[in-house]
Amino acid sequence: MGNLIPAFLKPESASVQAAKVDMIFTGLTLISAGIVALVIGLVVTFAIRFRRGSRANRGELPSLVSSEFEIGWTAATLFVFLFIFWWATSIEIGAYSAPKDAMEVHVVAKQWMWKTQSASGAREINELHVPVGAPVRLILTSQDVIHSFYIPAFRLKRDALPYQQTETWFQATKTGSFHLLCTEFCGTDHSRMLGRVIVMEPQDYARWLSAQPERDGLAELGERLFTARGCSGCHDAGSKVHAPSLAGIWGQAVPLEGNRTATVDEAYLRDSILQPKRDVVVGYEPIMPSYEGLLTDGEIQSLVAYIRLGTDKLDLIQSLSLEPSQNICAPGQSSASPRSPAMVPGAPAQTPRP
Amino acid sequence: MSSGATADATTLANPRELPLELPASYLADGRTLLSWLATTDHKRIAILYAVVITFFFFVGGIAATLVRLELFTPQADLVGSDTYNKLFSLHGIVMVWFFLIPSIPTTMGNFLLPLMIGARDLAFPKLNLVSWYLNLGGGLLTLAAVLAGGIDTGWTFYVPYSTTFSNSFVTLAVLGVLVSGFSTIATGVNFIATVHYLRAPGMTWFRLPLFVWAMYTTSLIFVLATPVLAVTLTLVVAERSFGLPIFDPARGGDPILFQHLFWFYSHPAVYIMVLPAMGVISEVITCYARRRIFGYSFMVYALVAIAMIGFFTWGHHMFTSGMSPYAALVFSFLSFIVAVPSAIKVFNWTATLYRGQIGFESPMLYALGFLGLFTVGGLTGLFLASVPIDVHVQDTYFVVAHFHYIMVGASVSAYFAGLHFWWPKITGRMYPEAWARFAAILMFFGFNLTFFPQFIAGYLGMPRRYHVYPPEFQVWNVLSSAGAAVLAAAYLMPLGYLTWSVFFGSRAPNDPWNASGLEWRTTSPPPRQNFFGNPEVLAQPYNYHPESTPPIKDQPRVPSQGSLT
Amino acid sequence: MSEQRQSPARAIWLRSLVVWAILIALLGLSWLAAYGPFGGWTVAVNFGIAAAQATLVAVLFMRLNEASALVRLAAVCGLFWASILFALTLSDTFSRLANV
Amino acid sequence: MSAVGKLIREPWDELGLSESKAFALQRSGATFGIWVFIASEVLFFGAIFLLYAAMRIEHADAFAAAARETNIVYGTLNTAILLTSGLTASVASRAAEHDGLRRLTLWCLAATAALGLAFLVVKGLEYREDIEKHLVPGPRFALAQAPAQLFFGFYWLSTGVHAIHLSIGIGLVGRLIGKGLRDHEWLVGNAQVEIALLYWGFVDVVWIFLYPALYLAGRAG
Repeated sequence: MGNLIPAFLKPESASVQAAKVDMIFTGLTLISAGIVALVIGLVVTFAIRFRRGSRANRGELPSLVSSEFEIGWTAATLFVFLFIFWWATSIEIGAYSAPKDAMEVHVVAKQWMWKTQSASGAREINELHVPVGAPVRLILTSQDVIHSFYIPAFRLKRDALPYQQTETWFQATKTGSFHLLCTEFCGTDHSRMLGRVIVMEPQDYARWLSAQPERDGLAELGERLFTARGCSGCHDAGSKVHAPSLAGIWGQAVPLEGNRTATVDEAYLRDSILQPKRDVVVGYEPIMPSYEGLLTDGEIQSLVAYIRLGTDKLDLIQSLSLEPSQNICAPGQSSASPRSPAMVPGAPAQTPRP
Repeated sequence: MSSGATADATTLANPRELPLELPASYLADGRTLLSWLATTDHKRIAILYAVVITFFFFVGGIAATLVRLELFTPQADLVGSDTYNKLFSLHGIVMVWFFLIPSIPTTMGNFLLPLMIGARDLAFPKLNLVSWYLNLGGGLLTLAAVLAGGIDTGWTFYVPYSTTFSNSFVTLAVLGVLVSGFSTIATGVNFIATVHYLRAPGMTWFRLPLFVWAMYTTSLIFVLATPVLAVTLTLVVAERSFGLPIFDPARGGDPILFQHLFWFYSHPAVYIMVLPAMGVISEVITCYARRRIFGYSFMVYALVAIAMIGFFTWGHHMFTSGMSPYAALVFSFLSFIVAVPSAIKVFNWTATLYRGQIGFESPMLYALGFLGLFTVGGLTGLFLASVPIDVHVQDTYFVVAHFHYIMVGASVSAYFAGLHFWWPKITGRMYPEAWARFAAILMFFGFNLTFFPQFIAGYLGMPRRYHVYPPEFQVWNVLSSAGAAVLAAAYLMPLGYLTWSVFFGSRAPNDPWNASGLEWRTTSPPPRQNFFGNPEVLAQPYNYHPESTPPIKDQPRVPSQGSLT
Repeated sequence: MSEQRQSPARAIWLRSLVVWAILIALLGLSWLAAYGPFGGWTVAVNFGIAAAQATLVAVLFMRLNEASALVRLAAVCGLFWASILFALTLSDTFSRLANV
Repeated sequence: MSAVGKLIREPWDELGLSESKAFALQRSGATFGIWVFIASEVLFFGAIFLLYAAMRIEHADAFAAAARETNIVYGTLNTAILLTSGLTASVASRAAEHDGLRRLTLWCLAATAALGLAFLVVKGLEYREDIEKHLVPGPRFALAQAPAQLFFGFYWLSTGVHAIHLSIGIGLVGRLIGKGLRDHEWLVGNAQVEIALLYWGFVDVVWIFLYPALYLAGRAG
């Protein structure tokens, strides 16, 4: 049925959902065209035949044309409309929940850019690389106003709400580069909040992925700990406490008391956490308490991984860690109540807890 | 008075008898500015409204022209992004609240409702004047916001953009809309009480012209939907100006709640715009087809059903917003249901033409144009009611095209149909028919050229409210902008020839179209008291068939024309 | 004032005072109920009492009992449309919450 | 022109009816008009209460904690004041229909307006206390839970909107008193008395629902 519409009137169709939407769109267009042709045809016919002064019969209406007629076309339109509703809804329900094995991608919108992060760790701005044929589940949120994540070629759109999460999913069927647009008005550069979704063959995607900076999930955990255990209270850039910023210090040589220097590596960081008063950087007071016994080895590793990555690189994750109470659009963090599998997005993202 | 023709009480008096000892027309009833600004005459208030909404129509039109000019090319070349955002916001706010919503009800409704039911005035004439001042005040506040620097939220005022992030004059504009909302509620109360209490003897509910039914159902929406808008806007002001968090997501507020409240008003607001249009079209089509309306009672039920069910469907504006999927399906279902009565109306208008004596005067051309455009607009509504399609085209030019087909294609066409149809009654002058026909035809083609390409651009994925856009959409935008130029010319023409006719048009007889309604049974223009004597209604409306009884027991002798001096 | 003039005043006061006494009693009850051991039902009890008070005020103080059918219809219309607003909006809120 | 005749306004005076019939019809039309307006107001406050319901469902704990901070004594006192004003308003509205009860009508109108003012005074005292307790949403807000600020956003908004309505009511009743004092026959059977007092009754009803919403939540336990 999709072939009935000439190519230049059809947007590129590159996902499983797109084909279904196009089918019902075409069907509905045909039905509508039929109804429009019927109405306009009748109006034109009557207008010509019963124009003032023509010789057509103007007598009483035949007895058939009465309230039976009204009831007839009421029932007919109701039937047609309900049929369309059923058709559209069955497609919608069938496609609502993402497959269980879907690849997970977090999307954070802000004025006026898209930041994406896939479960494999790849982080991008205004771009999203995905393998063809694999279902991809998107978990969206926003850092400021409402945005809407729109990929026309996938017939996919979902608003990104501040402090809430929304979900949707797609499965690309074609490789190539596709528009990513913002469709909820979000301020000055709304129309420049554009991006690309690049669909690749799985092997190309694997190659692309391996070229990305390494991610093992430790750093993400470390970032949470960094906030949860109070490190950020002093070491954040905006903090009132006089403590060194840790952004970008990995591998640097830092000056210590007594004209010594130390290279920031795993051992130094570990010492600084457990015995902070030992090697204090010049210009800072030894005010940091020891975390001896308060952090496990694994947690220290995570913190080190986070600092190694750079504490300024990961605000993406921070923006995703919301209070559950503020989060009613989102699937919960844990202990989700049972849902109807037909209607609701798949199981929620289990975020590792410290 | 010596003419022999006056023996029959129901015929018109001889034109030469004009200086009868009868009241002057409402236009001649006082000539000072104060006699207009302090009037309680529904007809004069209608004129006051007409002046204000015509002004705002062209304000909104200029904004639209600039928007279309900017979109001629994909790049930004005429205005900056912030200016562009302010232009489309201005266009939306002004056109929705200061043109479309008051358009037919406050002008033709105000003028004709008492005339059509045989009343002397609305039930609360002072309140009617207060409504006009509120409407004007709201308009001036909004205009002040524009002159102060503009507002850039779009007409939807979505939070948290409008409350926290926008740096424009949101509060002022929102207050303007709020004040005009009170005006709308007052008008609604007035119309409802008038229809209930001031119908002439014999004017039963099922003898009311469909225009009156349309005004009545519109008023129901005025009264029951507008307060929710008032709350929504109050909350925006409270949050923006007084820091009272209601929707602030940082403190747990829920922006989707704002959308629920906003659309609880703004979806029925669409029916506020289109129900009066349906009323006008019913009057015009019957008159120029010389035919009783097909299925009168079904037409009434359809109006009531649209007004009722129209309240249940607002959620289809929010399918992609993160609303619960269960609620989305319920709203989708209800949206399909509300399309049924609209379809019935289209079929009934079409069937009214059958076996008629169809003439093609300019009001009828507008009305036939309405039929086509409303059908297209209504059917594309079904696309938007289907969740999967809506997910694709929501907030694209497809939606823009759809609602312009309803609001401009249908409502504005009907506005012009009604304006031309009742122009002789309102002003006592005839307009140049050839010009009027030319404008009607030009408007129809200009409209389709402007908005049909937007359906395609939208389906191809062009989002709305875009200042710059990907170049592959340019061809559709060029077509659309070209159409807008035609449309602008077509809208300017009535301004010209109707103004001309006020001064130079030939004098209008009382019933130039040989129409059947009660409003034609008095002079053109009518006197302050509307009628000569007390009208009494004897039959159904749309009495265009030779075999039926005369509908109205006529009054004493009516002068053949009102006094314009 | 004469006897005849007094009696309508007394009738007016008597009826209204009875209603007022019930209203004040309900107010006290509602206050107490707020501290009572009803658990989740406290909300229902409090708003139930409020609804009863509102009904009394609307019917007896605002004289819906004497009003024409048309006026009652207007009052019912307000409630009906408000209930639509509540039902459809809360259906969304609840089903979103249920998915958390 | 008779006393009744003076009160008939356009267009009710041109219906070709007798004076008393036209007056009754005008009154009935006015009563219907104000009820249509009240229906509109039901939607207005309905939307406000809907917000409350939705936000309370989403943040039950924070709302309970926040509602405990309101002053229940002031709240209950104000409810009692308004219920009593409802009594005087109702008596005034009925008494205004009797020729001989002008003094009673005037006294009851005065009592209604006075109780309305008393409500505003108590409300003012309560506002002062709330401000001292840092219950105004913002950076210095007293409670830790963020959604508690939503409750107080609602509190200030709803009580503010209600106070505006009540002030309009006091103005209307004050106008009736002024007109009634000047013109002895003006009050009798006048639709404006009934309209003002029906509006008053509605403002009463709004507060009846605000009371449990603002003051009674979260008190137990």
